[in-house]
Amino acid sequence: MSEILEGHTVRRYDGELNTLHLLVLEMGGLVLEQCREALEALKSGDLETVRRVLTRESQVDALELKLDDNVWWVVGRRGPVARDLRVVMAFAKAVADLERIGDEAVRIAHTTLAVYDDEVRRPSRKLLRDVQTMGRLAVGMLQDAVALYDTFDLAGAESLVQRHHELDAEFQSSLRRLSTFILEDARNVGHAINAVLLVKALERIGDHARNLAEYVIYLVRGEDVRHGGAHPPQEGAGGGRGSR
Amino acid sequence: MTATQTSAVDATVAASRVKDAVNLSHIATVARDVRETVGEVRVRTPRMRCTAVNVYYGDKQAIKNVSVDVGQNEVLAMIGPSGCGKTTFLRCLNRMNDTIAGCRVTGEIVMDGEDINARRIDVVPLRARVSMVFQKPNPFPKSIWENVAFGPRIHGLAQDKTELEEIVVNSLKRAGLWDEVKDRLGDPGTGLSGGQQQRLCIARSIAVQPEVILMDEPCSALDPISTARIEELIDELREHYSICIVTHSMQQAARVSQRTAYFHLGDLIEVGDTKQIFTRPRHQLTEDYITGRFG
Amino acid sequence: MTKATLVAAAALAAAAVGAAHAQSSRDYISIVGSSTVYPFATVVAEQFGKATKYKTPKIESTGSGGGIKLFCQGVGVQHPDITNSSRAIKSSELETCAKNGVKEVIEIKIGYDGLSIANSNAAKPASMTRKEVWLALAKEVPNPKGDGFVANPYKTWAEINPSLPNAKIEVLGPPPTSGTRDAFVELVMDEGCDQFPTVKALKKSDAKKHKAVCQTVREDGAFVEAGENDNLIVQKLAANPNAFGIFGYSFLDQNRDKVQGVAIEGVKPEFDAIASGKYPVSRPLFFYVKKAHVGVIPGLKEYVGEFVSTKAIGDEGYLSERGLIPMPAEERKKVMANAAGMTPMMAK
Amino acid sequence: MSSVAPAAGGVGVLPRRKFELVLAGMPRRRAAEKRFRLYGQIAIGLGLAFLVILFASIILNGYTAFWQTHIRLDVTLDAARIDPQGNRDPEALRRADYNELIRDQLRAMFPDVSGRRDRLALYGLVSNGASFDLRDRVLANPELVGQKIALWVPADDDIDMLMKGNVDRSVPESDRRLKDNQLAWVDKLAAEGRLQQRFNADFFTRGDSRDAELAGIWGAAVGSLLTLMVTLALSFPLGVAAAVYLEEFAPRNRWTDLIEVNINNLAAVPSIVFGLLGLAVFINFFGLPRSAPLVGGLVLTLMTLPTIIIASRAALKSVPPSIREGALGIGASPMQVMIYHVVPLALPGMLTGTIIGMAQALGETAPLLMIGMVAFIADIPKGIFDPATALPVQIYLWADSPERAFVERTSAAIIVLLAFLAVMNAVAVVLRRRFERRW
Repeated sequence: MSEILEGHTVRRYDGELNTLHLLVLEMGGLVLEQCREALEALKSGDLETVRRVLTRESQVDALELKLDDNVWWVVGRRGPVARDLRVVMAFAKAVADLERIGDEAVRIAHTTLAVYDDEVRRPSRKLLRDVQTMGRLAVGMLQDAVALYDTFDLAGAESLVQRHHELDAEFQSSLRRLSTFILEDARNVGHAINAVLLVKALERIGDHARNLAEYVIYLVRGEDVRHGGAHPPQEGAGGGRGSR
Repeated sequence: MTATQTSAVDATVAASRVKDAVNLSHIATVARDVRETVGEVRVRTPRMRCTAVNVYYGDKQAIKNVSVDVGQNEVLAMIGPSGCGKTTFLRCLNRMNDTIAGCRVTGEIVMDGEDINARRIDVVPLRARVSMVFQKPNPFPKSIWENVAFGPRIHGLAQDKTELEEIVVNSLKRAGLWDEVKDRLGDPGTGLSGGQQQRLCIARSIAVQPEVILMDEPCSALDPISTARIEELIDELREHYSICIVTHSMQQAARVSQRTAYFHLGDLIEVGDTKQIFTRPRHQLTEDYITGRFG
Repeated sequence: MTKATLVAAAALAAAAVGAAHAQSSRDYISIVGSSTVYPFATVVAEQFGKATKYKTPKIESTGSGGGIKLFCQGVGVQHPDITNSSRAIKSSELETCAKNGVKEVIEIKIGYDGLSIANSNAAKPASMTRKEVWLALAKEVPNPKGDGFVANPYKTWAEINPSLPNAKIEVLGPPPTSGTRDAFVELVMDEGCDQFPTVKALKKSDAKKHKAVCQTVREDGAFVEAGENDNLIVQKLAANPNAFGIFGYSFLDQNRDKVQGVAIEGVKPEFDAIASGKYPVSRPLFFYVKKAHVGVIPGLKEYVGEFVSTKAIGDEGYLSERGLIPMPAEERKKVMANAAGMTPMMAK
Repeated sequence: MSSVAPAAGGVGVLPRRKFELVLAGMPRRRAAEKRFRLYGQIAIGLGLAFLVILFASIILNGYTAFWQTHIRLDVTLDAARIDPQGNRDPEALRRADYNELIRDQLRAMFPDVSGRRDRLALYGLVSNGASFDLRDRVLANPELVGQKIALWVPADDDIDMLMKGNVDRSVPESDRRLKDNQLAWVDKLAAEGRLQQRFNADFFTRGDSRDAELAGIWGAAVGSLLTLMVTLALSFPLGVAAAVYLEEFAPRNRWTDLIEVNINNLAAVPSIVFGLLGLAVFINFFGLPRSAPLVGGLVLTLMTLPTIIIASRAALKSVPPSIREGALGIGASPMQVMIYHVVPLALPGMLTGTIIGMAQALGETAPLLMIGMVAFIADIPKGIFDPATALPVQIYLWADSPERAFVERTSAAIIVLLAFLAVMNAVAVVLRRRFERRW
């Protein structure tokens, strides 16, 4: 297990943090699997896989509840400070993001159903190609983000945050392509909307993956880099009195 | 990520912080063969300014070259494992170490431009300015009134009975004890509950109208409710006094103080804004201590 | 608290100064000396204190030797005026006196004290000689079967003399610190041992050995040191009819319902026998007056007068009630004249 | 889990078996417990028994001394004999021969007594002190001259012993101090109601006397009181001051260690040594009077000081340091800490030590011997410079007196001494309570 969590005089505390960590990793793995399978199903049109994604959603929810429960208990029991505080807070926030990612996977699965249920027209390969490209990018980010929770690799986290721009650019171009697509043929509107929903979901997944990476940075370095790292105003340097 | 990587990161961060601190503070930490203190040892409006304080018990050095400011209207918490010297240091601030045979204090502790650690300084008026509250509530085995009136009386703070009464009442009020004891000022102070006793001791300290109040683990013998009342009281007292508090409870330090100093084996390892210490400590030892990794 | 301490200290300091002042004069007579004379002197002192305007003299029982030592320390109110003694003052002591400025000392003999050996009324009256007493109590006795000395072999009185009771030898007596013991050694033991020609011969050849043989009391349990309290000896005798006890005549006199005197050389310790000198175990008692104090200490002369008056030491004087054996009338007259004239002793 | 469940702690004994082992050991443990308690009870019982025996024997021996046989005489205070001038001049009244009046009355009561010896025996029925009693009465009230008054005078100690049943009438006359004719007179007096056991007020109001019937404990009690007052006035402040200095202010170095060792050793020095010291220093060097309560008090001060210092130091040590710190922490000077807090708190302990020391001093005779307080002193001391004796010394002196009647006086004096001690201890308890309640 990670050294970052260990070494407490109270060994059980180590155990509790490790349990939290494992749960986060497990949830990360599960969510990653959901996203992968949802994309896979979208590509292959395998409704069986879609159903699997939908049924597994309850597992994600259960894991979220379990993790939150553990977080509360560790906070309540140990009153973590400093690194421990950051670890627990990062985990607690990561859980929320992971859950949202899970929701996005489900959203993708639902959209997949909508896409393939339409007996009138099969979706065009072209239309879905953009989605697949973004999917690869987003899931890749997610995979890296989840991996960060294993290694707590600060450099990896920082590069992951940068990679978000790539996904963003891809998303913007996808939207442009889709609008061109609609302009070409108004009958494509239905599928295009589905495609927009899909890329939006994938964009959200990428966002959440970036959040996950930011939490790791906070966890390791104690610095909040969200929103450009400008907020909140830094206190200290002798000027911190009177803050209460 | 491995441990070496982590600590390497910490070290880099710490180094950069130290550089900041050195730039910001008026005097750089004085370093001999001892550790440098991480963080800002100086503040803009100091009440007491300690420079290179060393304490020896016989041959044993209990405090090693500690420099730190006690700010105006600030609560400075001192934390650290047992035997780290925080109480010893606290007792330097009003020369209570004088009462211990074989104890020697060197260095400079400046208050209002005067080195109170100088031999020629009379400790009696000093202690009227820097009074002390102890770990175990130690009210005198006399009436509540006598407990509070003792200090003003020996220092001649009251011209007559009315003035004395005013001081006593005000002190009790400020210590948040007045409503509980106003009907039984003649009862023995030792008959109060632990928390009330400690507040009585605080009232006793306030009654000599000090400038700085030293508190040596004032809540360690109290239940949570009494502790909470004392903590609240400390926060209110900050308005008028500077307070130094030694505590073993990190939570308490986090709750009541604005600045926190971490002592380790006689060294002052880190001083800083309490919020920073408890979320992002800069020194590995501080972090290990407050997260419960040793001690 | 501190104030009280200071006041107390001041008071004491003042008191001490006052004491020094008080010492410059003394309005009572200070008497020290023999514990044997003590019971008589106290009676006189009390009588004197009640009948006259003077204060009752203060009497300390210090023993004859101790009394003379105190007495001879010098002239002045801090030194005693009179010392009682159950023996005559020694010339060496007089010399010490003279050296310390006590030049004129008046010797006054007050009568005799009889030393009695007694046993319980429940036992048969006994009669023994001093020789027999010595044989019973000495540590070493002449070897009955030959020459030299052997550790005392006698276990019962009958072994010494068949006419004595066939009982274990058990004698209760005073410890060596007591004047009674001195008198006993001097009047009984020394006399008894010299009746052996071999012992008497030693006196010339080996005085030290002679003294050891005559005066050392056996330590095998036959002689029991009963402490200074003579009343205790009387109680023990009453409880144990086989035991004999040694104490002053006055104790015998006061306890005749419990104990009876043993006849020595056939003479019982009776008042008349002692007064007439027939009873062999008796000694004279004295007191010594510092002439320099006469006229300085109020009442000193009157006290001496009271002591030598007929109503005190006369044949039927109140001291005879207390067990003092009076002097013959002739001798008493001389003493009274001596006292009236305050004639100091001639240096011997 | 395997079928063999490890016991708590994993020592390897089955819980069931363990419980049996414990049970098996219980009777032995209970018996040992009981035995232990029994030993304690026996020890206490023995101690109590000895105490009861001691007290019982002393009280049984002594209580009779609180009553004294008195004889009623009807004395005619013939003005012509005691006040021939008729001007009631106190000096003349003082010098009159009251003894003669009493003797006349005795002769009048037993007209058939003749012969000098018998007359003397008759006069011996009443105490020697009777005439002085009569004199004092007349001096106090000269109006009595010329009247016939009924006078209760103390009987001679032999008569007293007879009336208290301490004289065996069955022994032959020659072995008795009271002869047959005296017994007959006594019986006659008793039959006329002229003999009575009255409360012996003299015992509590008079000084020492060689006549047992006149001997009282008051002189010795006053002597003891004066001596103890001097001792208390000196040893308490000195002892407390020394203790406070040594405990609170003195630096810890070789000198103070030496002083401490010496104080502890002094506590174990035989008391007679203090007497010798007192003799050498106070009497021979400073020239203070012999036999005075002042010197006795000084000597006993020397003796009790170590006790008081040691007890006071222990009391000071037992004051929690937190009190000192509390006061120091708000700026009290070390002396203020002492005076306002530490000494008041230690006071009960100091008082206890002082009372122990005082009680010890009260019972001490040996040092008094050397400074002349073991003496016959008939007058009641009026101050700390008057010659005086002390209660234990009085007991010692009486115990050594040949007269039979002094045996009961001795026990009575012991009772008084014990009462003294009891009062002192009671005072100590009351003081301690008061101080303890105040804080």
